[in-house]
Amino acid sequence: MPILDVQDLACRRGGRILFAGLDFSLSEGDAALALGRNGAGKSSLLRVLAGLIPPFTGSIRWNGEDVRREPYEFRSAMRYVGHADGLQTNLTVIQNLHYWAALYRASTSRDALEQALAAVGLDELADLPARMLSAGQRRRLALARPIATQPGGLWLLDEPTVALDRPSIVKIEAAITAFRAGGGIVIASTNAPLTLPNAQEIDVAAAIPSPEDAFGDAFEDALL
Amino acid sequence: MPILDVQDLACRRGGRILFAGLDFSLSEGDAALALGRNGAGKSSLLRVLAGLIPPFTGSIRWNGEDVRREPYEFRSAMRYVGHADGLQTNLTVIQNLHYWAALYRASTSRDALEQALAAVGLDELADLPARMLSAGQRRRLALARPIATQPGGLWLLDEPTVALDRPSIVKIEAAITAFRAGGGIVIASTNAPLTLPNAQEIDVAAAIPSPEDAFGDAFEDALL
Amino acid sequence: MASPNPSGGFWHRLANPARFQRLSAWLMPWLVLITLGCFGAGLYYGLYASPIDYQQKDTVRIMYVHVPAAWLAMMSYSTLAISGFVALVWRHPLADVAGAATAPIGAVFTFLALFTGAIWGQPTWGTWWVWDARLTSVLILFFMFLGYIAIRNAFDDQARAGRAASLLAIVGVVILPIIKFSVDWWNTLHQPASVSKLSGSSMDPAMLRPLLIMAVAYMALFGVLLLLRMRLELTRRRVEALQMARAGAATP
Amino acid sequence: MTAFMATLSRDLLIARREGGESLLAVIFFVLGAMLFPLGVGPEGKLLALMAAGVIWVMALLATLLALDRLFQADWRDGTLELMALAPDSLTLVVAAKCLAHWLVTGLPMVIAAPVMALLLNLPPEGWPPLLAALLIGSPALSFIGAICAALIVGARRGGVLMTLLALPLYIPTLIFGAGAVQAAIGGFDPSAHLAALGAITLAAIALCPWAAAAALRQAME
Amino acid sequence: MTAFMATLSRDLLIARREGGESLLAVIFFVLGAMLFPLGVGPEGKLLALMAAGVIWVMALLATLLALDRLFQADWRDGTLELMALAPDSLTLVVAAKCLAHWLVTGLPMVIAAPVMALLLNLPPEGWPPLLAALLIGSPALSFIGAICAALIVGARRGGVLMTLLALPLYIPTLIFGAGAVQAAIGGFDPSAHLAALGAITLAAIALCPWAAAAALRQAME
Ligand code: HEM
Ligand SMILES: Nc1ncnc2c1ncn2[C@@H]1O[C@H](COP(=O)(O)OP(=O)(O)OP(=O)(O)O)[C@@H](O)[C@H]1O
Ligand SMILES: Nc1ncnc2c1ncn2[C@@H]1O[C@H](COP(=O)(O)OP(=O)(O)OP(=O)(O)O)[C@@H](O)[C@H]1O
Ligand SMILES: [Mg+2]
Ligand SMILES: [Mg+2]
Repeated sequence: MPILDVQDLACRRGGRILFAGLDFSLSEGDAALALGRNGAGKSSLLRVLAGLIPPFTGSIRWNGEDVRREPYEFRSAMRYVGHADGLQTNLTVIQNLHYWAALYRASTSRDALEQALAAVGLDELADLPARMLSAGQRRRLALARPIATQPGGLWLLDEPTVALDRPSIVKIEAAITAFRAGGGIVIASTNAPLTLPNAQEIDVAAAIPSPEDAFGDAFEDALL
Repeated sequence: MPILDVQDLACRRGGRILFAGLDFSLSEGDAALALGRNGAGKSSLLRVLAGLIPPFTGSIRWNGEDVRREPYEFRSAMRYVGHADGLQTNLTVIQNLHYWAALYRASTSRDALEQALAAVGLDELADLPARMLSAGQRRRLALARPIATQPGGLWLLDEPTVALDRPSIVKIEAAITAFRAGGGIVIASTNAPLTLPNAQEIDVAAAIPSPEDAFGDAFEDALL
Repeated sequence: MASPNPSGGFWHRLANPARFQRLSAWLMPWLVLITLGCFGAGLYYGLYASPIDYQQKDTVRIMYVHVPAAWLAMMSYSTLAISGFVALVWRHPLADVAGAATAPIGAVFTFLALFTGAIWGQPTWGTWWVWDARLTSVLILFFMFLGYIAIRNAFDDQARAGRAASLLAIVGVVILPIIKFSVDWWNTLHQPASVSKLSGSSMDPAMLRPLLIMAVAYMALFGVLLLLRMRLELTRRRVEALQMARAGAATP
Repeated sequence: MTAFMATLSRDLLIARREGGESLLAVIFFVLGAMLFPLGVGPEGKLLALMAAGVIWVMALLATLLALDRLFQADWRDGTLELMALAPDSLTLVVAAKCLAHWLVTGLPMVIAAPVMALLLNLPPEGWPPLLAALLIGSPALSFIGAICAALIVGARRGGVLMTLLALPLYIPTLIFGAGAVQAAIGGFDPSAHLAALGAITLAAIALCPWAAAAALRQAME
Repeated sequence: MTAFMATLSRDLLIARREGGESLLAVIFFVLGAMLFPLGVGPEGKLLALMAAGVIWVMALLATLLALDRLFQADWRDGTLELMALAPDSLTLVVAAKCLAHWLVTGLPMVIAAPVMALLLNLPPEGWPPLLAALLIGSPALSFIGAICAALIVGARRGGVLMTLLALPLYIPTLIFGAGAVQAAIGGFDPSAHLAALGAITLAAIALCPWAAAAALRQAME
């Protein structure tokens, strides 16, 4: 039985249907890659799945429950890493991670946090203010967030490897593999190199409807 | 005789020497690629060359003149495209380009501007507000700036192809080739794919000095 | 490879932090001695062995705390502006450090002048505060110190903060003559009579002597605090730079 | 409550890390009040009549200036999304942020109020009601302002827009706050005014975090 | 001069595109002044005494609020770098931006001043000097404020910091501006005050763009 089940999903932004009729379902250990050219709607898809944007049509079910009706269980299981890293630059690396762990009701012990930092290769920089990190290091700290706070469930990663150099990408891929081995589900969007073995591909561009399909009878409505 | 002549260039930022002892010179039609890992100082090198950051040591000569002493001629010839695109999102695509052309004393005729837009594949979007552009389209508009305003001289392009998809990259490469054929000089930094035939490679990372070399006697000074 | 050290010269050799640290370490005990000695003498003469004013009684003794504080407040701002100028024009690293170190000291002296002035105002004028041109201008000076401190803290990038603060200090100098002439522009209701009466050569030498001793004491105290804070700031920057280098050097 | 406590301590930690930045609002509070004697003239009597009103208006404006960025930074760097997606309700997080904001700007303003009273020549009988009114009323300023701060998240010109939205909402607080002081100076009992202020603050604490959280969810769509 | 004209027309075009946003400052100007009758009480005589001072203080604050973003947006999106690297001097570009700012905020404020005078019960003999003083003095506010706006480019907390830096520099303008009105009301000739204001404005126009350009170059390093 699939854990995450998406049916007939459509998204409208800025008065335009980005994609419509998207169906897919994922079971424990599965992964999916959202593909499509710039502006196709990959980020929008992840934000809809996370619950930041309400879907235009369609449903998202987690363990059979509609996530908009029963958000608590879904939110406890889901971790989203967006374009923005979400760092407070005046706090140290570990203070940032500490806050996230507290917010997501995970263990805030120094050990647990340092383990997550080690997984992304930041353990040596734990006590530096985040403002001193380079772009790639910041991205890795953002990726330490799901690692530190997630017992299992769903990761939504928007361009996780942007700004990363090769060795860091390998580290992140290893963390994802470990997470999937523990039953986790991963959905990532990417233009940059990222290898997810056996990943289902969601072609967001293909789901862009032709104007008639997109708007249909609701042409006038959809333009509003 | 080289048009651009860089001698013993060093850059210090945030209390750290990023690179030192950089020498290179470029003649008409030449190109150079700045290489190095994240945080090596590629962007900093381009900013120093553009004149946004004063060099810590060393000299930059344009047609034999020190660019810091005689900035006017150099600025008239040089075009810089940084990380930031420099778009005013409330103006249309062509209004943005119009302002730049006026600022850089180039032709502001609609024809000239549309030609530059065509070179980056944005001619159809000329009258769209820039806020409606996707990340890749914004980048292309930024790259239309040197094309629209440049009679010949020097382009400094910081990661020109970031966020671009394949067809756009080809367009930009064609524009660069045409510029070089007309005697222009191009210096680009990049992590993403970009092919510049016969480009000299500047390895910024290699020019990172060891701490003793970097600081030498002036260790204490350099820390400030 | 040429040394990244820009060309030397006396001032630049002084500006070498290591040399500065040595020099200041040598200077410090002397300054502390002068401070303690002058404060002891000044306070003895000022609070005990000087005549009382026939009008103000003992409250006149506030003068020995108040007037040097006001002088030092203005001197601190000059220091701030000069170090800002040197830091911007010649890019002297130590000048920037000096500015950063001076500002809080200046703010404290200015506050002291305001505070003691207010305490003095209560018995003499019957009010803690009046909107007299001189009082107002000192209050503005206080806010200018705060502005300098605030802009130094407002940036993530230290060097940028230093440049902005230096420029602010220089722009602020424009206001010093304005403050001076505001007395003429702004016809004040409460011109403090006691100030003009006591000022200048008309002052009793028995009061002038402790006042001057106290002024020297304040100046030496300023020196001690400045050197201390500069050393502190240098150390802080060194730590920051080493941290920065570590962040830059950390490879995955 | 974990989210509440975690956010509260985080925001206080950030305020400490940023040094005196949160004190800027207090400085503005005092500096702004200084402008009035310069503009109106230094007459003590006139100042005394204006004092209560000026102090309260400056408290309003100072709170607004500091509130401007209450959510802006968290929104820009993406933290707000993380807060919204946390299992606990966003309302709790918002309440924690409002409380932290009051602790670092509202409370120092109450403490600085005697300086203002001194500078503006407020009569002695006005002092206790001024302090009481500011202590009771300033949380309402932070909490009500949070709604507006949430509404302007992502707007191009935050500061001015914020002021425009919030000032009308602040008017009851202003009237009762300044009214308490004026009453006391005029020889009346200020307790009715203070009670009204208390009611406003309680209502603001109960309702505003919820409304602000709703506004923030809109901002992230 | 191309750079000057191009920047001026660009900034005015943007202001038009952004719709009423530039008018927010004027609305704040009026709205803020409206708070005083609420805080101080509605007595006509007291208001008349305060009016000149309050109007000028609000003009200061409104200018500051709008100035906050004078360079911030151009800096954030990279336009400022392009301006600095253009062949023409950055000083010209900055002067054009200041002028555009004054045209969209200062000038409307002068036009709105009669409304304020009415609301605050300013005596009739104060009206002409009020308008004259605002017309002569408000460019100084835009140009002096531009230095501070340039200094805080990239700072973590623009708005409040800006106020702290600029208000001390605004004090002479405030004193002469309000002084002109007070003099006229008191039966004196305000022309000395107006002449001083004019001198301040001329000096500001001559020096400030240069200082602001220097500050901006620092910001981009
Ligand atoms: C908060 C209130 C006050 C402030 C801000 C203040 C400020 C100053 C300043 C800046 C000076 C140095 C002037 C100069 O050297 O040019 C000064 C000097 C002086 N002040 Fe005050 N003052 C205050 C209150 C008072 C009061 C209440 C008195 C006495 C009644 C007083 C008596 C003096 C005297 C005697 C001098 C020395 C005069 C001279 O050197 O010419 N001050 N004060
Ligand atoms: N806040 C918004 N309001 C309206 N339209 C938006 C908004 N954000 C994005 N869009 C539009 O939605 C479309 C899809 O954007 P999205 O960010 O999802 O693309 P993407 O596939 O992630 O592209 P990229 O490869 O650049 O990340 C774009 O065409 C964009 O113009
Ligand atoms: N404004 C600044 N102040 C101080 N240090 C800075 C500043 N900007 C960048 N740095 C530091 O300078 C170093 C080089 O930065 P730069 O942006 O030049 O790198 P880069 O080679 O372009 O990297 P990337 O591949 O990420 O673009 C980094 O380590 C960074 O920490
Ligand atoms: Mg995306
Ligand atoms: Mg770079």
